[in-house]
Amino acid sequence: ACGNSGSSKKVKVTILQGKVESNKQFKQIAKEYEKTHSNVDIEITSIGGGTQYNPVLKTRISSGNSPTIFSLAGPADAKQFKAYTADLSKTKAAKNALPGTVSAVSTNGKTYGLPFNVEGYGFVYNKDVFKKAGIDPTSLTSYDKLEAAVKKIDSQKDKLGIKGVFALPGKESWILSDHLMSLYLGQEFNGNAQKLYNSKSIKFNNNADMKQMIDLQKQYSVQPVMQMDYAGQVNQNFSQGKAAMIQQGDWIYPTIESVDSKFAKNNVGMIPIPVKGEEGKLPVGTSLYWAVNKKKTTAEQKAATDFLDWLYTSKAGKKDVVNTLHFVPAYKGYEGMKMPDALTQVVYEYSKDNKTIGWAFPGYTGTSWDPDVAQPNLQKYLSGKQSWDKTVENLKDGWKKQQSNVSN
Amino acid sequence: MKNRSLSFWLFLTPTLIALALVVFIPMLEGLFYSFTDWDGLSFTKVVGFQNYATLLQDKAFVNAFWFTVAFVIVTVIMLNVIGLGLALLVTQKFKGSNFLRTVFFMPNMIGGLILGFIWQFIFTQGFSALGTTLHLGWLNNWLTNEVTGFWGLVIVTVWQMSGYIMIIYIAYLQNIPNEVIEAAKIDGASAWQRFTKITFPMIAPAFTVCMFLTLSNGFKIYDQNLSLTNGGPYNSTQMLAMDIVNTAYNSSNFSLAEAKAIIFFIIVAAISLLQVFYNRKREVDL
Amino acid sequence: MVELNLEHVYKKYKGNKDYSVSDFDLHVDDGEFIVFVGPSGCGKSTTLRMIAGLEDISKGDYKMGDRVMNNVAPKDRDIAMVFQNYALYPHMTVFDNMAFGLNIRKNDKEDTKKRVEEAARILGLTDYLQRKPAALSGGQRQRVALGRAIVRDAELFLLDEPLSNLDAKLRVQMRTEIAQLHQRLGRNFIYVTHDQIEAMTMADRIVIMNKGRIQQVGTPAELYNMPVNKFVAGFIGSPSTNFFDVRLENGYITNDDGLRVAVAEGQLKTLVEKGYDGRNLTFGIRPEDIHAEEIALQTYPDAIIEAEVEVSELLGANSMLYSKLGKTDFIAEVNSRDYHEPGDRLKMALEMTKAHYFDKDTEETII
Amino acid sequence: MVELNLEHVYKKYKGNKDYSVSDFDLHVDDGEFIVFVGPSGCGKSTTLRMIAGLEDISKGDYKMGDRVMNNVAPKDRDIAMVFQNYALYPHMTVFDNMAFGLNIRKNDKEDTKKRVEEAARILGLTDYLQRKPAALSGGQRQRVALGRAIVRDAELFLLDEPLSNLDAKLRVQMRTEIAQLHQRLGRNFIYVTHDQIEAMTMADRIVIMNKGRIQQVGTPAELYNMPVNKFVAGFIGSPSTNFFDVRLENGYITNDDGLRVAVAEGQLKTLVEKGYDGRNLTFGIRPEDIHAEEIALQTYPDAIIEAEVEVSELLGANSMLYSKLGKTDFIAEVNSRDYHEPGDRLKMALEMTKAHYFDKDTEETII
Amino acid sequence: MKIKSKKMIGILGLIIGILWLFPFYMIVANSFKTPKGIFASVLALPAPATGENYANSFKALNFIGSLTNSLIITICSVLLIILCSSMAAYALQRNKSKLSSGLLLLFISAMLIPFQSVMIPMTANFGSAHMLNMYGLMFMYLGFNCSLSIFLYQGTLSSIPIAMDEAAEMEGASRWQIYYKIILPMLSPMTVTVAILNIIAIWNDYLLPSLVLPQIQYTIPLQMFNFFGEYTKQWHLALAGITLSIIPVIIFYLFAQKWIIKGVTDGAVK
Ligand SMILES: Nc1ncnc2c1ncn2[C@@H]1O[C@H](COP(=O)(O)OP(=O)(O)OP(=O)(O)O)[C@@H](O)[C@H]1O
Ligand SMILES: Nc1ncnc2c1ncn2[C@@H]1O[C@H](COP(=O)(O)OP(=O)(O)OP(=O)(O)O)[C@@H](O)[C@H]1O
Ligand SMILES: [Mg+2]
Ligand SMILES: [Mg+2]
Repeated sequence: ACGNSGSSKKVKVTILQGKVESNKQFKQIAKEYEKTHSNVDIEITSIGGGTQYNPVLKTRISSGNSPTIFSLAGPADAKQFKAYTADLSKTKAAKNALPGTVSAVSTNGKTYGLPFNVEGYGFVYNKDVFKKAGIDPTSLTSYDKLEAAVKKIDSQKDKLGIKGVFALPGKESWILSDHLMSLYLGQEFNGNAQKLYNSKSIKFNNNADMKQMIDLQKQYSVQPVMQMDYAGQVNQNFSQGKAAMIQQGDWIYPTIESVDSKFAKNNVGMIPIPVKGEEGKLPVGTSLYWAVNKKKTTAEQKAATDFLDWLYTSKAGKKDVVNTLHFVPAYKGYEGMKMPDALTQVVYEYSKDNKTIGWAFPGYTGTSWDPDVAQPNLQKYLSGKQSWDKTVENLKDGWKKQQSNVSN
Repeated sequence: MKNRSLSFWLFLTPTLIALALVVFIPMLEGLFYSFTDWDGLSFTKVVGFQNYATLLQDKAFVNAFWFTVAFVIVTVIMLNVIGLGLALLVTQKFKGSNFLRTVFFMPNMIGGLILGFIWQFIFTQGFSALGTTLHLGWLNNWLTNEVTGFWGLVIVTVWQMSGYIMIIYIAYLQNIPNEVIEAAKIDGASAWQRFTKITFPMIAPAFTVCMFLTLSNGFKIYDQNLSLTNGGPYNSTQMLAMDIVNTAYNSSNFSLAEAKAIIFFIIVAAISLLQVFYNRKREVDL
Repeated sequence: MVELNLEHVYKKYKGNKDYSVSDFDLHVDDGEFIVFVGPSGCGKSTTLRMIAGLEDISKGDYKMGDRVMNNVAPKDRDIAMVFQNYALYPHMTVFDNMAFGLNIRKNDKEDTKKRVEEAARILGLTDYLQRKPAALSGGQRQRVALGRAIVRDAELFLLDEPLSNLDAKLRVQMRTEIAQLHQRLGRNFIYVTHDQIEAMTMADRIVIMNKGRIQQVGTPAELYNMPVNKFVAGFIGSPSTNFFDVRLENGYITNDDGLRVAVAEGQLKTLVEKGYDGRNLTFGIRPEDIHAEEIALQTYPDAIIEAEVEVSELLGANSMLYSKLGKTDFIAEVNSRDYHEPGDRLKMALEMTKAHYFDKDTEETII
Repeated sequence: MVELNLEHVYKKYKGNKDYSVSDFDLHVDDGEFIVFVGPSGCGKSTTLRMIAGLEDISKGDYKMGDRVMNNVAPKDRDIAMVFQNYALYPHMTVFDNMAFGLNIRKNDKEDTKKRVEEAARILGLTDYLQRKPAALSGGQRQRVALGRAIVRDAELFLLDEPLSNLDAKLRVQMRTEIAQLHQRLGRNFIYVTHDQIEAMTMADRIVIMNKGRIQQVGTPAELYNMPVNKFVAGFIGSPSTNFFDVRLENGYITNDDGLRVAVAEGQLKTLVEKGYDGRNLTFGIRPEDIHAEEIALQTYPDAIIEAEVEVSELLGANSMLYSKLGKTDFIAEVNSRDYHEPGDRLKMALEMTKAHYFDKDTEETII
Repeated sequence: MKIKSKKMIGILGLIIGILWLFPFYMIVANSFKTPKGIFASVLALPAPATGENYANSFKALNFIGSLTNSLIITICSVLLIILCSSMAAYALQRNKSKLSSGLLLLFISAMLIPFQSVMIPMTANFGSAHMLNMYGLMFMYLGFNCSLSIFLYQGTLSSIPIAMDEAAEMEGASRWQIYYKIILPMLSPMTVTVAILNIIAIWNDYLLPSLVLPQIQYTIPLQMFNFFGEYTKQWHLALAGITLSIIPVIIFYLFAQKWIIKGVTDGAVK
């Protein structure tokens, strides 16, 4: 695909995106793109650290310095920046998007975001430990089986050289509130974030299952749970073989690799979290979407969509997506490509086989209910300060309150 | 300098302009936004005092407020005592005093995030290792609850800021004319008496400045809060600034955040300025 | 009983090439009133500050009795001091400035109040007790500095030009007060002054310094009448001794300026004995020993010079005649009654028995 | 041509109850050398500071020629000033301190250097040019302050006790230098001093102040010989005039202390004419007009008192006899030749033609 | 006795100093470890030590470029702050009137305004004036940091005797000359302090420059944030980067100290 020629002036495409860890790779890809598209000039700025991205985007926009392409984190973002997001449903990339991957940022048949990639999470396990313990991880398809296996591993902790079966990071409340709860709460909404985002109330009928799962992880985790953060969980315990499995996603692979590349290559695998009714399905979803700024000139918008189309649908682009960015593609047409690592391979395979459930949590991560209600209440329960019933009650009340205030 | 004189105004102009453009005008805009439903980009309507009504019922805000107040009280005292103590220590002439100044000041040279990382490890691993060897139970499980979270924040803040406060005290200590100290020595004043009767009164401006700084910084503290506890566990260590930021960015409620900021400003200004005026009264022109 | 001993004390300030005080050797008896005099920058304040412990002694010992004090902290020396530059506490009222030393020593509050008020009365500061130093005149500040010392009952008093900014009348008054204080307390006082009258009237002994070295130590009369060298002779007395380069020949001293006077008998003998006959030497005579009245001219017929008056200054009862003999300037202090115009050529009689003679090279006193 | 006019100038400092300077009214001619004297705290520095423009004038006008200067900024007044407390710039070397004013005026660098070095030579500071003020002795600092003024060629020189911390010899020298500077430049000088000799020798006119008010303005001789009131008589001359409470009766003044002396003829006539016969008044006589030599006793047979010597101070040629007549203390300055022991009862003759008489209530001079 | 107490003080200082330095030990020690080594035991010494982190960090930070940016921004801003705020403080301190206490109050209260509440309106305004770049940033720093500096200066100015102004005024110096030749040099110990505090603040600042600077003008902390992904934090590189980036500050501080130590006003007025 070519940009619009005729005008000799270069079209400038500025990109602001929130996946800092891929900054270098994106720049490299942009350079490559500019080589074949001499009339486009791409400038990429990457802002990371969660709360940092949003203010930068806002100030860029409000100071008249808005980017052509920017990233969105889900329906809440899409709503916030509604005035700036162009409809992308006509793009080639949108048409090729895997089913369900754009639902969170689509309304009335219009698509406002293109997924960066898909990610999946489950229990990432240590192959070696499981083998030594004599357990086949793929057989852990129900909670009971899981529990039995956990107890078995726990009983031979010393022999296996681990400090705990799990490593549950109590400080990273999103592990429970986003990833785990999504599985149980999401069932009510078929894993559809958009639906959850728009619902007035939640029933949370499966909360007892969730409790069971939390309790199990807590009891058999490396202690003290409340002191552990992401680095403690991944870098310090799992990657060093101190935990048999952790509840995490494919994105931890680079971290493991940076700690111990041999271990990463040979020893990690991932299984779905056994949730009643959803056994054998891996939660797969998208955490970031590309949006194109509708306030820019058509030429610029065109150049922007051209770039995205190129990235996700052209042959060269596809190679970059998989091999440079190490993304699990959220698009069709990647058949036969080998994913770069063991975890993405798992995700890719589950999604290829359609053995997935959608992510429901982007439906609430952008709302204040998540940080103000869900996370603190779950942490309170985890640290023993609050009963489970009270926790569930607070979660439900909080959601109701928030949704009635929004009243849109 | 007469205030009708041209030079008075010329000397003040650059800073006044900068302050107006950078702080006051945006502040007034913010004040206006707090009466609207602003989302950081635009607003659709003016909502009057609704945001202010909301924030009064906002339990998180009230919790953050009291937590912050407690934090401020403790750190203001500790920082001033330790900062001044360090300043006095390193202004003694002994070998290595210059080196020590650098040491005490060094914590300021690193930014917030790294700080949190380092200290987390000290609290979680260093403390528990120490606790196990010394059989001191209270050294275990730091940062896992409100109390240890609070003291963790206090320790990090004190570690970092007291060198800062020290520097300011040193600058003022250096300004005391030597002859006055000599006169006090001749009058038979011991080191402690020289400090309480001469040095301290004469560095009263430093005390005012440092009180103000520790007070206002204590209220505004954000980085350490974010990097050490991130408000956790269960938001129990969330301070005012963090609550405001989270309101704005996590909940995308910018107008409410502005309202909180305004209330916050009024409270802090009242306390800090009161303190400044009280202290300024005791100062003397030499 | 306290005796002070300064044993070969040296002081060099950091950054200076030369010693500011060299080989300072002095024994002070119990209760003595010592006055330091000397040209500006000769090391008086430095010596005082070493005694106070404010400056380290570079070399030598300072002892109280037999105890070496070099390393005793100033606060433990029990000293009251008036600083040359006052060093008032700017943040304290006049009252508090004066009371500070007593309060530090936990003196009874009532007594402190009494003492400070008494001192303020003496110093004429009663109306200013509640002021801060910044709102005082120069002389008032100096009096506060003095007050800080006189309320104390210290072992040793060090006063560095405590009266320099006071008017003559007040100065006389203060002099008396200090003398009385000294008498009452019986402590050692070391007093620095530029005022010769102060030095002469207050001192038990005067230490005269030049360029960091002691020149002479003695009672006022000794210094005045028996200066050990030309420097002392020139320094003590105001206006200072007049010096003439002369040659001793045949019982007369002469020079090219037309000076030719007979040496007093006793003195001549000594001079000749010491082998100065026919040699060059320096002849010194004080202004007050030069007379212009008729009666004096008659009394000293062979000690008459004829000089030209350049300036005549009336100072009450006496006049100063700034005069010239050949190329040499000198001053005569004569009775005001005989009025002399500038430009007058005038006969003057030298009271030769009061004269001094100095070796031309060593500047040591011969007689 | 510059004349200065101070017209009914008042000054009250903020926070004070009283005026520090009241109704100060003075006209200074072009090129005059004016000296301010007065007791400590009488308002001398304050007046100087108003002239300099450093203090606002509370009331009244200060004019140069006809131009009212009250609101002219100090820097535009072209004044060189020596501050009583020096006000040296601590961060600058001695050289830079002295050169500052010239540099500000963009004076030629070479010329500045020459002038500063010349001033340093005069002041004996050549060796200290590269030092900072903190490393100088008190007197050296004062000389720097003086140096800062003398390098300048200002319209008006204000010198506030510029020599108080110098030794007698140097002071005489500096006095001469300042007098020469004044002569060379022909500018107005206003000079504050506590040193009577300075005042007497340097001033064209002396302004004598007390409690913020001018007491008398006049030449040194006028002040000495014709004081307008008891204050001036008591202040000028050191030691100061002796005062006795007396009653005028039959051409004699008498009191209960045993004083009974005849009033000099001319003076008696005036006193009687002014109606003081038979009334109480104050009689004043200077120490130098009291004599103890035999010859004087013979010369003034009806002006003899018999007093007791309490202290005798030797001051070179003269001695001070601190004496007592009944309850009244007084001082006599007599020739040292006649030696008098403390405790001696002694006859003294008063030189009654030099006496002054003051009204007992107003303290104004009668004669 | 004197000597002994000095020694005691020294020992006390040493103990506190070691306590203070411990976190730095962790930074430096871990910056020489492999990623695995860091998490194996953060408290231990690096075994084996590797300098690779520094090389990588140096490259990843684009160190020379971002160091240059950091230096330009910091130095210019700090000079601007020192000049403007000492001037303002001088004007305010030497003028005793209601107006100047009011202005001082205004300055002081500006310090209390939470940055986050002015951040968006402020950058929006600057953006519409096309001032979102280095120069705009310097000006913003002046606005945000002048208050503290004025406050600090204002306090010390009272210990510079007014006699200094008067003496200079008598010699014909203008206001500016008095300020520039007399007051500013006498303020130098405080200036050094002000400089240090501002340099620290600006050198480490992340949030404001992240809003303001175009990528090409990125400073060290901005580059450093590339090490902090959403999930993966590359501590080994970050720690090496931190060590690299505080070296210039420490060097400056060591130089500056000489200045602070040299008290200038010592007893020299009289
Ligand atoms: N800044 C001030 N604030 C208030 N009162 C002052 C101030 N300066 C001087 N005074 C008062 O004004 C009076 C006159 O002071 P001034 O300094 O003019 O005296 P002076 O004649 O110079 O005395 P001295 O010879 O002691 O220097 C004094 O009583 C003094 O206390
Ligand atoms: N702090 C110092 N640093 C360096 N040199 C100094 C210091 N203080 C004094 N001096 C030098 O030491 C010498 C003696 O100084 P000192 O103050 O003792 O003199 P002084 O006799 O008191 O003179 P004055 O009568 O002028 O006060 C002087 O030449 C002076 O310049
Ligand atoms: Mg001295
Ligand atoms: Mg005065």
